Amino acid sequence: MGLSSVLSMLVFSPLVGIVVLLFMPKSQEKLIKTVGFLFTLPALILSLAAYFHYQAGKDLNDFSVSVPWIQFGNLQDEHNLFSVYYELGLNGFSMLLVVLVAVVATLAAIASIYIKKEWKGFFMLFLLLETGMLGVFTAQNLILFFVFFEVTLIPTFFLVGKWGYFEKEKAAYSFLIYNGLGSAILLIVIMILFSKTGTTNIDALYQTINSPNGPLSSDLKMGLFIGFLLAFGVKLPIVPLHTWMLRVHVNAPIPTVMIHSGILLKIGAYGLIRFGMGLFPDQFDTLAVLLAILGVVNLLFGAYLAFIQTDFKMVLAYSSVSHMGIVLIGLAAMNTAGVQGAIFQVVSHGLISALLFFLVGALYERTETSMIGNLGGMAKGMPIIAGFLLLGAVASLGLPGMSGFVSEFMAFLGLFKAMPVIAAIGTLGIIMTAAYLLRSVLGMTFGKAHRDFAGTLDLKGVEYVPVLILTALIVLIGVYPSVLSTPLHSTLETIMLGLGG
Amino acid sequence: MTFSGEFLAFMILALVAVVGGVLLLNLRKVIYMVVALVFTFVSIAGIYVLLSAEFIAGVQILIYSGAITIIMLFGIMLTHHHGEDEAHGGKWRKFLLFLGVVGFAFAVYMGIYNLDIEQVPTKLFENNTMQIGKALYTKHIIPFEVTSVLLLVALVGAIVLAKKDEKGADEE
Amino acid sequence: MDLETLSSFKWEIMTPEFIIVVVAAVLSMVDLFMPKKADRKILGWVSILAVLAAIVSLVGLIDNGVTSILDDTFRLDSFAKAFKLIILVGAALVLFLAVSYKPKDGLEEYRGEFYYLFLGAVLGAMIMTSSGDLITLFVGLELLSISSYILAGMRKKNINSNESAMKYVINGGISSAIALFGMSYVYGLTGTTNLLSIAGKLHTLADSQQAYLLGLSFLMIFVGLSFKLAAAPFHMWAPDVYQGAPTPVTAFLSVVSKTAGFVIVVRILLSVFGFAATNGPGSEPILLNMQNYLAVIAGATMIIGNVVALRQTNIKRMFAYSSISHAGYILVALVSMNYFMFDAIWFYLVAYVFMNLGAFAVIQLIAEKTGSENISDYAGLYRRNPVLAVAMGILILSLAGFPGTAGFIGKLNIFTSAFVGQDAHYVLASVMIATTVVSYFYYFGVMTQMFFRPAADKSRFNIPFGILFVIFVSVVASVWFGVAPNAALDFLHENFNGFTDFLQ
Amino acid sequence: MMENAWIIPLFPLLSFLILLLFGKRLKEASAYVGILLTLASLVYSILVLIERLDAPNYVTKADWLTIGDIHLTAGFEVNQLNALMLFIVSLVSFLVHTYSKGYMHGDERFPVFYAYLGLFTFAMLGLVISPNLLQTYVFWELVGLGSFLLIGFYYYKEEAKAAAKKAFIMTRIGDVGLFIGMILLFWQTKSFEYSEIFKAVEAGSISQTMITLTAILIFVGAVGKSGQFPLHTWLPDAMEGPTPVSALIHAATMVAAGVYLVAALFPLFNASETALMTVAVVGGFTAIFAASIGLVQTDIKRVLAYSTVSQLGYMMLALGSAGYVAGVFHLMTHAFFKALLFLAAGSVIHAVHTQDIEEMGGLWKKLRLTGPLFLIGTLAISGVPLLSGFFSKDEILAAAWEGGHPILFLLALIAAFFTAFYMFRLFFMVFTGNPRGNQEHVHESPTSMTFPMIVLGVLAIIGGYVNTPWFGSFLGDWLTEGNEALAHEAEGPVWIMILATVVSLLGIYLSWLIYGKRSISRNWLSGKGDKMHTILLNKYYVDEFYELTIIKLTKGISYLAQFIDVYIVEGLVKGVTGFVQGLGMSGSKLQSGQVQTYGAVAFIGLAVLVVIFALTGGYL
Amino acid sequence: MSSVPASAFLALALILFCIGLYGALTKRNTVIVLISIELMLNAVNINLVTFSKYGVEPSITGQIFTLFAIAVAAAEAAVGLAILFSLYRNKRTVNIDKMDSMKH
Repeated sequence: MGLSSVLSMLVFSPLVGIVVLLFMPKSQEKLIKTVGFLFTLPALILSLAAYFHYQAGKDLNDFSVSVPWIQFGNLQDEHNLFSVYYELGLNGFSMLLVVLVAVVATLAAIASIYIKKEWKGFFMLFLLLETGMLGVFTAQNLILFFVFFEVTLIPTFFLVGKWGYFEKEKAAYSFLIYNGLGSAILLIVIMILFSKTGTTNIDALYQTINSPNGPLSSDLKMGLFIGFLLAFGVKLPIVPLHTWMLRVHVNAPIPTVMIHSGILLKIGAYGLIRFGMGLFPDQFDTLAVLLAILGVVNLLFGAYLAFIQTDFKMVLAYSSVSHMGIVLIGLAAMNTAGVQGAIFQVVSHGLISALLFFLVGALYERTETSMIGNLGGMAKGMPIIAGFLLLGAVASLGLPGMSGFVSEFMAFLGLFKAMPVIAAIGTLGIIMTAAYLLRSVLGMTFGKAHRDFAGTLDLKGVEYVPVLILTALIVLIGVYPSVLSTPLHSTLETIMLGLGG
Repeated sequence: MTFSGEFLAFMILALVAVVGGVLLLNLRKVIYMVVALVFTFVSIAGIYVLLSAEFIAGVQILIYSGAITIIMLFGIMLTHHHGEDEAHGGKWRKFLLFLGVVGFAFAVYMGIYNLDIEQVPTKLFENNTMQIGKALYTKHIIPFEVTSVLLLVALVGAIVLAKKDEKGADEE
Repeated sequence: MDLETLSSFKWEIMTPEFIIVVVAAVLSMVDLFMPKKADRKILGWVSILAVLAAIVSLVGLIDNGVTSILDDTFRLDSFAKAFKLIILVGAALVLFLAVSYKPKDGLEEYRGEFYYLFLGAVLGAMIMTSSGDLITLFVGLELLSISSYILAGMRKKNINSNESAMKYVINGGISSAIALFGMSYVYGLTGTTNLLSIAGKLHTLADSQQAYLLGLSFLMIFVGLSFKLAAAPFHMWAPDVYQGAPTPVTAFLSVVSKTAGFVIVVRILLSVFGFAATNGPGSEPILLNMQNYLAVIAGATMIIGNVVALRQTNIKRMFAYSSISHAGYILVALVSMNYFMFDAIWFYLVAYVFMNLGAFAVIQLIAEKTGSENISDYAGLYRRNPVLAVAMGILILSLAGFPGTAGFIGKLNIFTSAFVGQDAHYVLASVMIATTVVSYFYYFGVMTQMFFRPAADKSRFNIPFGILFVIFVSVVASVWFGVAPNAALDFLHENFNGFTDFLQ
Repeated sequence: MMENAWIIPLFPLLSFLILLLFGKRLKEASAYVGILLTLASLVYSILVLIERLDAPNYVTKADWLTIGDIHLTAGFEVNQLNALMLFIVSLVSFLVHTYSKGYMHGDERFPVFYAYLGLFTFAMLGLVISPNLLQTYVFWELVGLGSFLLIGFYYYKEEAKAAAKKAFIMTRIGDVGLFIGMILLFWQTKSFEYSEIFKAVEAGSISQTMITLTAILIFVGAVGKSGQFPLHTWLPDAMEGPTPVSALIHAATMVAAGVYLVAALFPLFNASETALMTVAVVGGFTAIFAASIGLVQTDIKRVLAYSTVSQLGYMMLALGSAGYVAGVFHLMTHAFFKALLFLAAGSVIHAVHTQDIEEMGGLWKKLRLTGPLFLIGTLAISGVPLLSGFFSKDEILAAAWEGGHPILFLLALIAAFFTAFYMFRLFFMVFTGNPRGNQEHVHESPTSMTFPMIVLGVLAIIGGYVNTPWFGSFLGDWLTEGNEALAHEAEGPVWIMILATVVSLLGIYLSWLIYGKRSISRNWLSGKGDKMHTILLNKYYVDEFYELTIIKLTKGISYLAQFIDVYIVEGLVKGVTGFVQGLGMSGSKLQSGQVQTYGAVAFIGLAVLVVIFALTGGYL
Repeated sequence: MSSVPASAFLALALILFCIGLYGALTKRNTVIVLISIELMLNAVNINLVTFSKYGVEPSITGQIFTLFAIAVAAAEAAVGLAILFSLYRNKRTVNIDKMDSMKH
């Protein structure tokens, strides 16, 4: 039992929770919720331990584990061809995301106080989802990645379809079909890579693909890269592949949407960076302008649509579309600033959207609505929620001192170097972001109260935990971004080396 | 192609067989159709003889012209036979099917019309039955035995399915 | 050839077949002499034991090299062993279903017959796996078919059952005639029915006229045999027959019979056409030349199966279409024709046996409990019996090919084989994956019913042992082969050595 | 002292945090926390200022964010401008904190108000000590946040909500300019540090076009923040906030940040003729534009707001005419007298509970302290000799003249006339004549409110003497010390000073005639130019214009996007699913139950394959 | 050597096969359908027997194959008919068009 078992423990610790829950009586709400929450903690503790391990200057490779898993074909003797390993590992980037997963999952477990029925099933699926997410970011080969990727799909389908709001089944189906298509494309790409090279280990693939006489023609590489782009584009989402995500955001239960918006969308960004950019740097370069344009389109399209929504959840949904545009913008810049900005945005948006959705959930719990028109002037009755809502909004619109700014700034910094004109158009998004967020948040909190908020309670008790932790993290990253940039340093260097710059 | 007795025989047999088939398609009364087909079966037996397969020819007469035709006739008798087989509807299906059949026939005919196989003299007609028997009981003993199982299964199955159930089932 | 020569053959390699045939014969006798009212369940258990014994003896034979009897009319090579194993396991599971089968107008007094007819069908399938002779293969095929016709019609009082048997027999007859027509040309152009000799002779085929005819016969044989696979264009019987047949028979048809179909298709196509030169000796073999045709058929099968399944309300019909589409997936592996093909087909069939039989176990149970076969009967199953619902959920996930289940690994294998090599089948694989996504619609439709909808009837119920056993085995196997696929793959690699003895 | 100057912004931050956490319990005692902590800032600022008078600049920095091999730093700098600004900001902030104790008395969100004030002061102080553009931008935005929060302090008022939103978004439009300019500059110089940028500009390593472009973009940021045309409309609306806020943010400090930014980056602007010209033109135009609107407004705070806009335009004009010292000087004096005017106006509003000057009048007798102080402010802003505004305004006019912009000079002169006119109009209407509204309970404000006014009043009088043509230009010398590029001292001809005096006196006289003596009918002007009056009353319809163009356009694009989303994107999806469903439907229709159809399909399938095989030649 | 070429026999078989097929797929009486299938199998048999004599390598195997085919065909016919009886008992028709209680 060296450090190499830590990652497995980290990834599969939520599954233990599932087993424990299996033997719990169905009706013990408090107990189930507590147990569900408790089993998100091991992952949190271990991921933080890994973070500090790294910050202490030690090697993340200590955690790597690699065990033979699947052997395709009968070729055991020849250089491990067509053999797939169970291999987990961390680098700076994935470690940050693992920490993010653990944090958001724990907080979402707290947010599960709003779940009203069938807690047992809920938490079992929830923990399964957490395992999937942790696995996605630790997997060291594409097939294992895909396995975990799909493992996130099923619980989410059920979490949305069973515990969601009005159009939950439709939302769940949209989610399933779009993501099914995305993962289908992903699977094709992975399997082509596997079949052509005999391996799916990310490092080995990089070596093989980018060696001068690699097995893939450049056309095929371009095709595969576009495949990745489509697959992760659904997840991110890139306009016009985004409509599923709106429904999920509106209809999913609060803990799920926290995770969904906070983590699951980020898998798309992670994939694009790790695999799209990591494996196909040249192709990425060729399409960089397209990506930048897509990013700007995302940014503006989301922002303009968010500007006229009447449901705050829809505003947040389109806002996610818009913010993911910044990720694309950063990536398209193909320089350190841009990529680091994109990664920052991934983390930052994860925290901010988790915060905002939690607050929406808290609001919905009290008022049974998230329509902006119905909520006008709620600051009167619920000043604290209103305050945090405002804080979330300004964080989201990229106010300095909070994480959103740092990422937005770096992404644009990068893109202005690479493609100043596109970047300049993109800055319109900064204005629009402010416009739609203020319009909606002020619409809800400020102004004349449309109804009596006297009886409604403000934030209380355990609800403070997620709000305060998320706020603290958002501000921490905004004020002291080195917490993120230091671990990213070597990962970024590797990526930049691949990009040839 | 020389005009020989064998050729004449073939022509006649083939003509009868085809006419029987065509009648099957065009006659209206079910019984007639079966009878038409008997001609076909018999002429096929004749073809077998031309092909020096006397044993098979005998089997053909016994099984097809005899057994199968008879049980089919029984089948017709036992079931409600209005005896008419007028086709209506499914015109498109028929048309497409006809096209398909013609196309298929054309394509296969392309393959066989000048199939150039060097003829090797054979001794099949010598002790034809013995040759068959020998082959059947040595080399093909396994399929032979499997066939016996098959026939047994068919027998039991036919009984099970065709048997009138004793209790309650006799609604007639 | 005298008796001595006959007895000099290694007949022991036929032990599994002998066990089945002897038990079938004994059962028919016992059934005859058993009192009419006596419960025939015991016969079912005996059949199960027979199949299990056959499995054991087969496993005992696994270390034998290629052994053939009588000029390959029976041959036991790796291919035969590997696939016979699947067939026997599938048959055993189906028998477990059968002993628990008691619907409204069910088998009634024909239970005894059911078991030995069933064993007959299994025998046919086994013969199909291990023969290198067209005649034997054909006879085995017909044994399986005719037994299946009867089994499908065994619910005599049930008009759907009658009708399904009728449709089955008519389509089956036509299909065998077509396949046989094709085979007759193969025989004609080689003068033998032994597959290896055929392969040897066609290897040096130089006459283009004959090659053309062989090409035609390839299509005829394939289309004829695709009846057994329920692959396009010979797929349309499947939904009707599956719906009408007794559920264990449906399960048998969709799993064992289909497996046998693949076995015979692979055996004949590969050995007859795998080396048949298209254009003089050494030129591209017909099989490779025909890849595009096969690909079209595979694509059509997947599309039809998945797309039409969307509109079904009857669960058995839905699974019929689903099983059509699975045949299409396996055909993709067949089309690829490379090193990974055997692995892919074998593993997928293994996965398919478990996931599909498990699903049919649930279907049978629910159909008995509710008296109908509508998908809406599954509403609220999670409330009524959570374990059953979760089990069904896992099996459906496996059918849909989600990771963590055997179905996923099966698909990976197929993709690997589709993409390996120079002429990768990108389009076909894309069709496969796209239709897989389409399949989510109907698979998750069942999920929706089970987990999201309220139950009309809230009563809980117990699961009979046979069904429980099948579900348990299926779920465990589906998950086990999904999580640790090497359990099956290593077994395959170690014992069957890449099927290199296929043409020895 | 100087090396610890970073602590100055932290006092108000501490105040903010304390009040955020404990404000509810402290209630009105919160005021003391705020006042004491800002006093600490003030004291420290004064010490720093004194130290800086003869010590060299002090800069320090540390890594803040590493991007590959780029190290972005954070730190602080004390130079002349910074030190002066530190003093001004902390002074006004302290005074406003004190003033608010009386003004906000009784408000249920009293602690929140002080917390926001703390946040704003922190940001503003942080802004002025930033040594680099990025940090400036950070605080620049935070200042905006503080302003936004305080404008929207009366959140339950729809107007306040709208004003807050408008303020934030309009300044953000400007901020984006700054953002782009900053980043473009960065890629030119690989640094955000002011010193590095200036070095690069001096060394000529940046192309002229790029200098002009970045300077103008940065100026756009200043335009937004300082309420210059065309981004000025938020500032008058911002008067929805509590009056002390208007004094602090929208008169003395934040709005002057734009001017400060241009001043801080003056070497950059100075390197581009076009950029300077742009600044000057925008400033000059804004000055007269806003002043003309101020002529007819009736809301006391709005008049002051337009006056602020106009005065800021003045400062821009000064900077644009290379009058660095003039601009900064006016920034300082303006901070004093405009804060004074706002606080006095607040005192008036506090007394009469209305902002409409039509409902005031005759308050001179009742507000014995406020009245004279307001008069001091009015005199100062009108440029009456010997008060602070006189000197700074004179400097600006001189700069404009010297800069060779006669038209701008003329504009400035007219603006000065307008200023004198509308300020005295305001004074006369509020303090002289007969009471027009209900003034029963009018009383002088408490000491906490009058004390700051007195301090500012004194400064408004004497503030100008640090830089006069008569007693030496101490401020100018000090500011330009060590940086000759800035030393563009405007020694204007004497006639300018006389002309300016005459113009403002004329304005005052005219105003007296109309509003004081009433020898000219009030309707004389409005009657003459009826249309003009309406246009001015409606602020040249700028808001309406924006409503019709930009907002409509934005909404239009939004609805277009929604159309695309709903009909095209979703429609495509529906089309695909519909196609699949249709395929399924036809497939299932073909499945007619007819066994012969099944066979036929199978055989036709075979036939098609076979025929294709035959037609494509097979192997023949 | 025979004066009748092998292709003539093969053509005959082809014609009969097609007739049988067409009959099996168009006739409405189920008995006729079954018998048409027999005709198709007969056509196959002609092929086999022809090849047994005129094939590339003439052998008795073709005839053996034919025998098996006949046996199987007979069994199939019997089972088919039995199924028809059992269906007829429930449905009272032998009209193949009426067998559509399961569709779509």
